[in-house]
Amino acid sequence: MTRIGVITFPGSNCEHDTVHALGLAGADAELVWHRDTDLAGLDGVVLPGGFAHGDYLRPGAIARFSPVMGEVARLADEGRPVLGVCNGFQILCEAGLLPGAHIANRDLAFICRPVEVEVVDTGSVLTRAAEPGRRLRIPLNSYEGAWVDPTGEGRVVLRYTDDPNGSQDQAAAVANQEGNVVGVMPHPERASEPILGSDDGLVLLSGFVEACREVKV
Amino acid sequence: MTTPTDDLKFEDAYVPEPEPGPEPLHRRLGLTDDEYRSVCRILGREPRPAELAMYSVMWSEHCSYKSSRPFLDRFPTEAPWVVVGPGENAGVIDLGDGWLAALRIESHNHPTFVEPFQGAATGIGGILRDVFTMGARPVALWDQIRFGPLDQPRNRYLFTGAVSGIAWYGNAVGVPTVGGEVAFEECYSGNPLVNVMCLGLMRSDELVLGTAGRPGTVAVLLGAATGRDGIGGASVLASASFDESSTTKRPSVQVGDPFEEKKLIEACLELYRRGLVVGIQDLGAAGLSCATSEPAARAGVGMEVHLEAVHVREPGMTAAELLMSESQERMMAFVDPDHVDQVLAVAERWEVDASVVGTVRAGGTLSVYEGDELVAEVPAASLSEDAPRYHRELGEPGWMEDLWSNTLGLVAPPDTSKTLLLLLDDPSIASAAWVYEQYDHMLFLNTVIGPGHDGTLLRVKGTRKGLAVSTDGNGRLCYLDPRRGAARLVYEAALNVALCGARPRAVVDNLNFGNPEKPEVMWQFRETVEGIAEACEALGVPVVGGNVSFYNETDGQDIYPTPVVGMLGLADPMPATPPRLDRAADGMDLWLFGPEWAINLAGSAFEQVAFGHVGGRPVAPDPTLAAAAIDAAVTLAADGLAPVLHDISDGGLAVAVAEICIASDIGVSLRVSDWRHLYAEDPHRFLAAAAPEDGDRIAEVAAEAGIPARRIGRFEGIDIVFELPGAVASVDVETAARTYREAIPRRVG
Amino acid sequence: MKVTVNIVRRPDIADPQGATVARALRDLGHGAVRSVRVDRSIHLEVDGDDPDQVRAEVVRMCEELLANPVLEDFDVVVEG
Amino acid sequence: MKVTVNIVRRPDIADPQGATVARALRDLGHGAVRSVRVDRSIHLEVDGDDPDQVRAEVVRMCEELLANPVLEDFDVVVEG
Ligand SMILES: Nc1ncnc2c1ncn2[C@@H]1O[C@H](COP(=O)(O)OP(=O)(O)O)[C@@H](O)[C@H]1O
Ligand SMILES: [Mg+2]
Repeated sequence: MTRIGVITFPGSNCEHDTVHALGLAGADAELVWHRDTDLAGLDGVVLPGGFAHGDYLRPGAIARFSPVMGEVARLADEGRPVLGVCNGFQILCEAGLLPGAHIANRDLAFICRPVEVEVVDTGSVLTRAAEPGRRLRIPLNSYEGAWVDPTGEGRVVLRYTDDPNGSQDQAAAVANQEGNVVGVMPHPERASEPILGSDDGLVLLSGFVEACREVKV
Repeated sequence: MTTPTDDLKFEDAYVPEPEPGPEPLHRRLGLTDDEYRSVCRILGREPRPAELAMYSVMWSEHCSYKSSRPFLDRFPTEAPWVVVGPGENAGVIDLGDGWLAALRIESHNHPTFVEPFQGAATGIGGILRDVFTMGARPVALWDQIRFGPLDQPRNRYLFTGAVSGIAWYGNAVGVPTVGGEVAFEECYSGNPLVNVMCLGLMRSDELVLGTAGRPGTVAVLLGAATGRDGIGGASVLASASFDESSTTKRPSVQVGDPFEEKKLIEACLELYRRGLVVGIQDLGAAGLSCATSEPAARAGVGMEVHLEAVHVREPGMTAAELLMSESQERMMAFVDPDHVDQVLAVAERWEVDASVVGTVRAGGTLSVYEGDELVAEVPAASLSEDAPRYHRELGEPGWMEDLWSNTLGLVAPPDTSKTLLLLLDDPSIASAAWVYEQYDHMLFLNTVIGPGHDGTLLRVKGTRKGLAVSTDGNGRLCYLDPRRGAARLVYEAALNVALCGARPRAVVDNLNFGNPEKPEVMWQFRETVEGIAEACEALGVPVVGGNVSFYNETDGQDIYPTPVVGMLGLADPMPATPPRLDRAADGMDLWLFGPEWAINLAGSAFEQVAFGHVGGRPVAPDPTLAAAAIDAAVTLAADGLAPVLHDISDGGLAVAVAEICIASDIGVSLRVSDWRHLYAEDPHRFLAAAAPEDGDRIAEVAAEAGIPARRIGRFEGIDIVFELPGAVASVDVETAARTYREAIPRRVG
Repeated sequence: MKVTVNIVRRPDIADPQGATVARALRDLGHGAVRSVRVDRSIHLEVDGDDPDQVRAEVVRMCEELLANPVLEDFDVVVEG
Repeated sequence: MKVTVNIVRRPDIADPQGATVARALRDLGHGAVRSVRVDRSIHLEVDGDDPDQVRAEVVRMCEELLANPVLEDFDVVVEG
């Protein structure tokens, strides 16, 4: 079984949902508290959505100093799959594991609704199982959702078809050059069952689980 | 340290005259002279300042229900599935298979008027604490919010501020806001209403009550540090200062900290799971005074409290301030002495501050110390149980007869297309998406039917159960006839949950009223309670909790009597494909369930929006038809016979059908025999969309339930077409949709 | 003219954000940190050449929109 | 010692809040408003008596936590 750690910071809130959806995608996911520093035996990690440390100061600013983050960086360096969803994406940027940073949505309002994204690069652990050009309906849920990257180093792997928040390059998901670290602003775990309106997120999560499985062997 | 006396002997006879002088302390604290005398009688002496402070907050209208309690006893509160009825922090019902649901509603009207963002935000914080105090994990929130018209800048400021505050707190604390209501009426200009409701889930062995337990039990204060926030907020002390010689302004505005609350939720849930608390009580209005005296009174014990142990945010707070502070995000846990270390360890793991502040004692005295000094010594139960009861004067308002005879009496129908667009553009009817898309309404992956429908449907993971909730209010209707109006709200909410396939199980109510010292307001109140009680009895649904908010008046102008009803329904099993508004498709039939009523437009949105008219007497509800409508709806939803079900409420049939067309992006043609049928809001009626081949089965369901049903149209094309006797009108769906969606955003800019 | 408005939370009003940041700084080893308050400052460019007039106008802006009188105090500095 | 940290958004980064406030001020009739930028200022109390040392420590706090170099520049003022 592929083992995936879902890192929980004080203020995280999507950790249980993420475990649930990773289970549907075929993984054995478990919660990891932010003070734990032993990630041995995990094939990959996910930083879930929420408001780590209340999003005080800036989203992700305080969380990046959590004891677990040193290990997350090490895994990322080793080429293991690391995924940040929403707040997790913000944390990965603050931690320097992904380029860029996040600012408030263009309309200065929190946005919770499904949006459409297009797969533009399948060379990442998140998008590897999706066909290029495929359009997915996935719920967005953020206030500081606009990604900016003055360096232009980020690799955009999902793009909004109708930019809701003012992200640079309409980026909805961004990977590092190697493609093993990915941040995604909409929540694939919220699109993992038809009864909740869409299961388009499963293709992303399944691809991620697959990537974790491959690293293992 | 002095040891507390055992039971004090209080003399009965000593009743001093209130101190002379400009404004005695008790009045500045909001106590009347008579109430002050009662305090003296209870204590057998003049109260110390800290004691007076405690009585003033605990005996405030907000905490004591002194004007409303006698009426609230009228509510039916029992049913086999009720585990905890009114009186605790939240009502609890049994869902079967070891699952319990906790439900509670609260108002935060006055704080929102003072500071909309923090006022509404702290309302969310407070209602969550009421629910996780019971042992339940809060899983969903609803907000019912009412403001003056959006053309006034002040109302826009209050509305947008309150919505942002709810979004900020609810989203960050990690509890989805899955529904609510938004309404705008002139009467809320000086007095916005922000009600919030919370639902929690727990296993039956996780239930905890607000009891202090046995002598020896230790009181542990958990959460945020105590500051001068909201001192006397409950006793309407807003601007009076506690000590005239001090010039510090005492802020009444509480500031919320959703991050602290989130940690507090997780810490408390872990304490319950591990069986580490005997009881627990949140600190809301009246702060420490309430969180010590109430649990002690419930357990029939006393308590010794040490204020110097309280972790504080600012130095130099007086005993009275510590006892009255309404700092947010605090809980008082009652812990077996052997478990204290474990409790402190759990708090530390979740990064929650904790201090041991007291010990339960035999005998019913609450003794409060500041260091060695005894600053208060009162019978714990006297703060809650001996609170005054007022039998306020009642009087039917002189204006009722005039209102009822003041009918609009239109001779000719107004232009149908224009009227429909006018109604869809009314912010109280229009899409609330601008509001609910700012709220996380999907967290926890339970939201099967989210905001934008008649009711919310949540699944209970790990079971086949679904929980449906609807919250409904209508001030205009209740102004025109409080008893009928309130009863109709109960029936509307019940029908809304039935349209999700659920059976009504429990009601919570929030009674927002004007000044209770006016006989007319108390009459409205009594009538409202009667209406709710009658309808709940007829449906066999218990009231498991509620809240009363009085003094919603500005410059002597009272708001409409505005009860809000929250209905919880249970669908077991949950329908596999529950009806939704967006599933109407080309070729489906449109069915109207419900009677052809007398043609009554009194109280309708139509009369108000199109003609600015509020008058006439609204139709009385019919309990038999209500039950039939509910039966039919539940069957249709459960059998999957009707892909779309939608009740007819604000704006009548015309708006209801337009909402289906907008959501499904399809046109319709329908026939009615009288134009008034388009706008009447008579109760117990709903629409269904169904495939033509299911027509016989649908008619059977209606006949079995005992409710008339007729095919009145067909979904097709891109226009909403009304065929009236001698006239045809139409509006294209795209225009209707744009009007409906833009009504609120275009007004708030 | 360049104008800076410093908006500070009134001292009695809780600042959960500041408290959280203070805790984080101490955890990072900055034990000398006693307290932190997170406030806003607003930088405006306003047409005009009379500093007093510009100041008066910005004070009005603060009262109307920029500051929340229930929670905050403000201070306007015209920098020319 | 009292220290103020002014954190200002780098000019190449969008400031939706500033733009919105500017629009709102103009709508309220303050047509003289050219531009608005909304920034953060952080007020700290830090133990210590050497202003230079305190300053150096607060600069480190900014580099580590208080400012995000992708978005922001900062400026530390020790007020004694
Ligand atoms: N303040 C709000 N917060 C969240 N959802 C809201 C709010 N106001 C309205 N809604 C949602 O919009 C939908 C329509 O509301 P409303 O017109 O009051 O419904 P109804 O007339 O059927 O009672 C409901 O699903 C409701 O949950
Ligand atoms: Mg409805």
